[in-house]
Amino acid sequence: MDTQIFTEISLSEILVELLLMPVIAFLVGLVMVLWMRKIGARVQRRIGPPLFQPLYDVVKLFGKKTQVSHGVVHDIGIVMAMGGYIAAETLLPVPGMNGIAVYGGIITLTYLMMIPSLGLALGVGQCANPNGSIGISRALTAMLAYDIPFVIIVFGVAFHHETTNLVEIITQQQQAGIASWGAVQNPLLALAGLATLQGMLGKQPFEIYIAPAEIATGPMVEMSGKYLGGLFVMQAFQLYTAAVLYVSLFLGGGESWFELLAKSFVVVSIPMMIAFVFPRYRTEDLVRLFWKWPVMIGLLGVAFVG
Amino acid sequence: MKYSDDGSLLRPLRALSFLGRAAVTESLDPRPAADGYRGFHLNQHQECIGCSSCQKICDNAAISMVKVPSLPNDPEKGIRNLRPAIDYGRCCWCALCVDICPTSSLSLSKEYVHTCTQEDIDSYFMLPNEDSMHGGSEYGGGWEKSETSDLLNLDRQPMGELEPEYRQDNFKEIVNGFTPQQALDEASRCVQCGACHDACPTGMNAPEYIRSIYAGDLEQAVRWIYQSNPFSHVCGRVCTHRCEDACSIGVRGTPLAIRWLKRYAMDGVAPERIKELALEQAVVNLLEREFGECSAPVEIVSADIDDAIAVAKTGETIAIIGAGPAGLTAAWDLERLGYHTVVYESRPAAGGMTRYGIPSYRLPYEMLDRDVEIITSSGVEIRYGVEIGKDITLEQLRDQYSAVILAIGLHLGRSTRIPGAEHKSVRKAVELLRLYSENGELTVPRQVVVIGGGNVAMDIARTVARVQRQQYGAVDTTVTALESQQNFLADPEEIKESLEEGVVIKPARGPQECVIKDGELESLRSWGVDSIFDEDGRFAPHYNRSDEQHYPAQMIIEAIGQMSDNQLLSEDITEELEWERGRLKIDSNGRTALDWLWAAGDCVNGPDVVHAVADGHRVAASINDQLIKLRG
Amino acid sequence: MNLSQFEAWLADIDHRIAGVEVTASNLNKRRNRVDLPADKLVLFLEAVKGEASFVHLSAISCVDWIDDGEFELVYHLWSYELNQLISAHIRVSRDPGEYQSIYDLYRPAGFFERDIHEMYGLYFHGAPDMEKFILTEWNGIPPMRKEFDSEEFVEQNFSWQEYNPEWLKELVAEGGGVVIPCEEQRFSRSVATDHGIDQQHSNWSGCDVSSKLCRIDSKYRGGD
Amino acid sequence: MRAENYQQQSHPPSNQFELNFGPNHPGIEGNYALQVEVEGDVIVKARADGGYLHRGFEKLMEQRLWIQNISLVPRICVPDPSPMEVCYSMAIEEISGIEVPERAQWIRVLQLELSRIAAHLFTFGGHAATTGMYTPMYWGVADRDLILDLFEEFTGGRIYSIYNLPGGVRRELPDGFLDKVSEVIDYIESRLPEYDNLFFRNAVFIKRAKGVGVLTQEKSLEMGVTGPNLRATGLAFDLRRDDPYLVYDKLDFEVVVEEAGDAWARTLVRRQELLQSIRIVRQVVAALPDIGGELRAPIPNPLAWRVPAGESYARVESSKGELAYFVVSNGGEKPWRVHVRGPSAMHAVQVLEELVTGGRVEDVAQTMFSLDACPPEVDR
Amino acid sequence: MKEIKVENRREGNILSRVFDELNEFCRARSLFILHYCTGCGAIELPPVMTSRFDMERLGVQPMVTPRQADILLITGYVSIKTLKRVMLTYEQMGSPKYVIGICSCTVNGGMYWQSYATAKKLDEYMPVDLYIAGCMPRPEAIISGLRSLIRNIELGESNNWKKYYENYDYYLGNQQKLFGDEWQTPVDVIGEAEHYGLVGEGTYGEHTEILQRVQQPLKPLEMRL
Repeated sequence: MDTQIFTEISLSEILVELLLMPVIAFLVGLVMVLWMRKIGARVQRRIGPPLFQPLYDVVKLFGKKTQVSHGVVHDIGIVMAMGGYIAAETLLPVPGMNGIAVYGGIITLTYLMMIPSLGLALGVGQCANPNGSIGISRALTAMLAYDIPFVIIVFGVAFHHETTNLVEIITQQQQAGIASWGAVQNPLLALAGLATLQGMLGKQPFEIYIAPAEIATGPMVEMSGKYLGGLFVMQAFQLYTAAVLYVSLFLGGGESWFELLAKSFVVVSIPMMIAFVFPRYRTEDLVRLFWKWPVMIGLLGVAFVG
Repeated sequence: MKYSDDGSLLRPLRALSFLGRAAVTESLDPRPAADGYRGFHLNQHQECIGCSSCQKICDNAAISMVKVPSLPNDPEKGIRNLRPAIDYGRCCWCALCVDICPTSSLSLSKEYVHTCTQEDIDSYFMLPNEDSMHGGSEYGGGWEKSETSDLLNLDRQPMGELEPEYRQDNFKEIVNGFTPQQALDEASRCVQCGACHDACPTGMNAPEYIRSIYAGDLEQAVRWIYQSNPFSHVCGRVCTHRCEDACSIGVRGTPLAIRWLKRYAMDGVAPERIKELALEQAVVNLLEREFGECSAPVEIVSADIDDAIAVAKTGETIAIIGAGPAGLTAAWDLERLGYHTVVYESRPAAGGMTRYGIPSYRLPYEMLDRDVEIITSSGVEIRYGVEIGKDITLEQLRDQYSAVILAIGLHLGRSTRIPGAEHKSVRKAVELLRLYSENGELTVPRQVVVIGGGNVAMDIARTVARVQRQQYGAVDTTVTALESQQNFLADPEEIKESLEEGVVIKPARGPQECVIKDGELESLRSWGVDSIFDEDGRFAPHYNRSDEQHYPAQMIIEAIGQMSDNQLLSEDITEELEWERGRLKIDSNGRTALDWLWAAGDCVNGPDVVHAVADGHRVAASINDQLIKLRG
Repeated sequence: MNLSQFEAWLADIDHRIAGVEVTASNLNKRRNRVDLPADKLVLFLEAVKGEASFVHLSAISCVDWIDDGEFELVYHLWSYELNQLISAHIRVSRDPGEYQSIYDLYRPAGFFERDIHEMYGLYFHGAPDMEKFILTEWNGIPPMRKEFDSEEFVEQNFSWQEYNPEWLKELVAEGGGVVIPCEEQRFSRSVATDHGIDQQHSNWSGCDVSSKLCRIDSKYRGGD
Repeated sequence: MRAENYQQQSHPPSNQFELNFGPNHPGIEGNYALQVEVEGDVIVKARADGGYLHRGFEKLMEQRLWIQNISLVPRICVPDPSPMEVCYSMAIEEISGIEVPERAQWIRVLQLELSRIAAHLFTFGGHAATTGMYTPMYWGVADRDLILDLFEEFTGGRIYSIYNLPGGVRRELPDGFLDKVSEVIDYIESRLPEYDNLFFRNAVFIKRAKGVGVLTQEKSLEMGVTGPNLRATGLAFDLRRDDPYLVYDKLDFEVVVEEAGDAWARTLVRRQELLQSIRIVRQVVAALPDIGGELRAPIPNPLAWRVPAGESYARVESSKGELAYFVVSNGGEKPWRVHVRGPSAMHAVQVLEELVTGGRVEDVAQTMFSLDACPPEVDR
Repeated sequence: MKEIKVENRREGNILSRVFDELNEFCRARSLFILHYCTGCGAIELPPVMTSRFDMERLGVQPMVTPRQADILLITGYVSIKTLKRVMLTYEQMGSPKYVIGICSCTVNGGMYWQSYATAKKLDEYMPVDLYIAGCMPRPEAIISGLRSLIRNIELGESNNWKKYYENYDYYLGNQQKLFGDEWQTPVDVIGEAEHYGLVGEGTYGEHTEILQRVQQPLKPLEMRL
């Protein structure tokens, strides 16, 4: 089946898809950022930003006249942060476009999703700001914390569908409507996934590495201009990637763009809403929490799969 | 809620219900502020008097006083064309300026938005007026002074007076003067605006001496007082207190009793000490003129000082005719300027109208004597009983002295010239007052009518009433005046006290005839007055003939004005001088058309003691300038 | 110790520590003023803390009596049991300006003594930390000392906005303009102290009103 | 690199950092700084650095007339300015023996308690924000704004009331004002359950706040800590009750106490005090219509006012603790000395340094906010 | 170790002009305020940020570090000690940057005009783009101020940040007067001015000479992870 798909799609189409997928992801991601800020505003009983605010922010940041770089590694770090996600987008199948998802598979995707954090760590380390250093060490710790349940979940899903091909996983879920969704088939895995999603997005209560009140937004402390803009873009990608991945793994992906986006927004709303009503855990609480509940639930889920 | 409570992970999610609830956000446009809001300033320019109290209370030095030439400037009414301009780079919107404002012209508006760029920073400096900061008036008034927030004490300390039963049959001084506490409280009401200084003809340093009184330093107050007025004992009692008319506190309340405060200061220091202070002041002034500014108080007794004084003396001598306030002030000033002065006085005592025109219940002679004593001890020589024109002529004076000052006062009363006014029982007020103070007694009949509504009329009426009470045990004195009750010329206190003492006052009565029957005065016939002035403001009384009244009297006293006795001038001089409506014409410095003759005091200004003092200063300065010019 | 015992105790204290004077406030029954010689303070505080439960040092205030050449230190002590306040007053010479710390007795003294040191230059021996806290960037004399003139310092080191708005230009063209500048009412140091009146601390009007007004309009100036 | 808040780090082999909390730092209340040395996540040394908000108030007050200082003093503590003017006025009243009319005293109580409610609402928000939860801050500040609206209405200013003068208050309450007060108070009380759900019963928050910055009662007494921080260690002491001023002795309220002395206990105390304040405001609203009379005892012309020589130590329970003014007059037109004893001066310097040391980086901000330190009060 | 990259505006090129227009349009709508409470006016900022007056409607949001911020909001008086930090902060902010002085104190010393501890005129030390009057300004006034700043930016009228480079000597002189001649910041302002092509007549002068004489060379940052 894999080879079939490959033969049906020409190289030029793939190139177009490779270009389109990140662009769409970026745009949808910006809307998600807006969505998040709007949710926050509603919960906080206010109106919130105008519709194009995320776009304005990004354009403004890239258009700043002063761009303070702390060296090549700093630049590379940001490029890695964005690039990791851009690459990830091409591995995330969406309606009508599969990109190179077929070749990459879920494992590659998982790896790619770690690159931004590492890139960030590189870049931030170069800034030599203690707040940034603390922030990034916390971020890496947090990554370590949520990546274990994440890997378990990915493993569980792959085990369940007996493939690491995301396209295949989606297709399998779409066969029998809701009943074939991962969330129905493996509710425990889906639950653990939700918790992991919260951590992956770095939202409260797992926001310790940003922590403005403690370490002045941690990794972002020295970022300015297009570097900060890069992080904003990364955030947009991150939201999109996390949401679409979850939809693909547990909610049957999307047969149409509408379906996909609707599901994605629902998914992404959950961590967003939680984020605005909780404070953050300490690092050790976070690690303990992640290694306890999502891991246990995930393992249980895997066991059930088995 | 307990400490042991571990909370819940689900409860916080209830806050998500706000996703479906309305926001509490206000619109982007500024909301209207509350009614008492302290926004940008408003100032009613027509009400503001430029007293700068706002500037003084401002703890941020945010207020500058700006002169606006187009606005009225009337020092006599205490109105300056100064207006506060606010620096919003300093202001803290505490509204203390509003609460202290004596006129209530300042208030704060509800407007609160002002933004500007660096280029427009000048817009932070504002001259508030009736409109809000950015023009228009849609914002409306915010914080205004309320009764509670008013920081000023608007009520004057009550002045103790002898009760009518204790004063109506004698000539004891009526006013008690302030107690120390009262003086302190009264002085504390002052906002130090200086309107009194501007209004006072002599430029009295009233704010400063009030401040000194408040500081408890009466000697310093006396020093301040003596800088501009050698007739301070007199002025502390009978000054016409223009200052009080101008006082900013008087806009909404009763003005400070500046005159009584001066009196308090003068009475509070022993006469010998006052003399020392005054003479010290005089010497300081003298030496300052010669040697430049002296900072330390000068010890008069020092021998060096005597030498210095001798150097400072010019050696020139000036003659002054009339030892009244104007003449003696001029003499005092000229002494301080290094001249010798000789004062010719036809009467046996100095003081002029203050002695012979003011009853001693208002001004005890002792106080006048103190002033005169200080002046004479500065070196002024007074020759009593010398009548110009008779004992010595003006021409002789001209030849003997460097300059001559004519300060002869207004010792002749004007007549109404109504039918019967020539009768011997129709007398002039000034004449009777003089008689009384010269002899200490007066013969009055049982019924007396006074024509006139000014302070002189009140003085004579009250004097007569006292004498009547002494002689007959009952008062029957009636004052008839043209003016209606509201426009009475005399001071309200005078009227009040007159009534208390039994004087009857008939306002709005126009005298028509002194009715004479059998050669004896019988009564005054009068008509009611509808109006005194015509439409152009000229004196043209309009009478109501149907309202005719007869006031029985064996003596009628005319108190409608005075004039000076120009008999002493020789005919040649009279011709050389310029005249205006019977008064000597002088320039703004008091000089007459003759280059050796100056005129000062009531004879050129009309009756007013403080004006006379001011005149004395002016004339002295003018003579000094002239003589310096002559000396080269 | 109850309140009446405390009163007796306080009344008796001068027998035990020489030179202590106790004055009860007639306005507030919870205030007690105590004056004592500087060298007896620690003795007194030990007694008052140990025997009378005044464990709370509310504040140490320093007052600069420059004319006497002395600093007054006021130790405000509160007892949670008696609900009474004792203000213990001592005087220390301004020169050289030293005293001993009471940090061992009351730890809040650490802050107050540090504060007094940087604001008044009064050194406390035995205090744990006499480093600057607030005025780390200040090199002048301790600013709270009375001889330090803040306004003069400001005049020398800062400038003010020179506003010249349109309306003011128009007024100047008409012959008006700023007549009494805002600072003039307040920069009161230059007021002549002639004839011995001390106006340094008397700022009712700030300056000689009449002489200033003369400048505004000399027409109404009298003959002085 | 040079310059203060960007010191070049000489990196030792251990994982020791030097961190600057402030002055420009979101985890610092106001403009204040805390230099901490961190080993890993644990703070080994902390040093407070103030003076960023120093304006020389005490010097300024010696240069201004007695009454002019009224507009100056509220600035000393921005989040809770009303106690400042009341306390300063009380000190002057005591020296000069002015009797404040009863109505004015009740209105002052109203002002003080409204200010306390506003300050506490503000503090909750700040405290929540230090733990990463911003919604209570958004709510709290918005609800506090309603009280500021009340202030605007009766004092003319939102933040700085400048409503007191020695001798009383400046203005009569506007018509219908007490109804509005009741309305706002009712609203805020009705909001409290929502705050509880979101914040005070939030498991994550409680987990964060418990055991953080523990002050024992012994320690508090030793360090001179007052106010809610002291009450959170189990000592029921409140100046309103134990050194009564104004008409607090006629009012019915409880002194709230918690035992644990940590950040959570301190917040709880404030939460309960908010209710007590609401209770007091209700009593004032009920009582005020029946209390007539003057609003202000007469004082001399402020331009010339000389407060008689003397001194007084006036104390007020502010939302942060014991606020005291030591005012000395030498009989002049200006105060000879005004010493402001801000409650924060105690817990924002020595106590904060001690509590933070040994704690974690992530708890620094929380500790400071839970102590409710007010830097301008320290710096003056 | 510090590089500054500047996109110089190429006049005439339509594409770059369109890009600049877009840039300005977005810049006016996305303003990050530095979260720094320099003075008491900061107490009115929480209401502006939070629900009641919600400045996010204008695209304005608080940021915690100077590098990320566009607006430096000086909320009232700046004590001399704070002013040093403010200067550091200001110089670290990326251009284009805007300074808003709110409250009276930033204009002419305000309440604290007599105080030895506070700076009196903010514009002596850094160019100010907008002032908002009040002591302190109400949230609505701040919102109005932000709106007028947004308008000015959109119209291209708010370019005062360039003044700092063009008149660096003046600003530095005033700073030296307060902080002493040894005063220096980590930011090489002259280098930046040269880089931006904003060297004006006032960039160099006696004060920059002092700076160059006493200046310690910048040390490179160490990388550390």
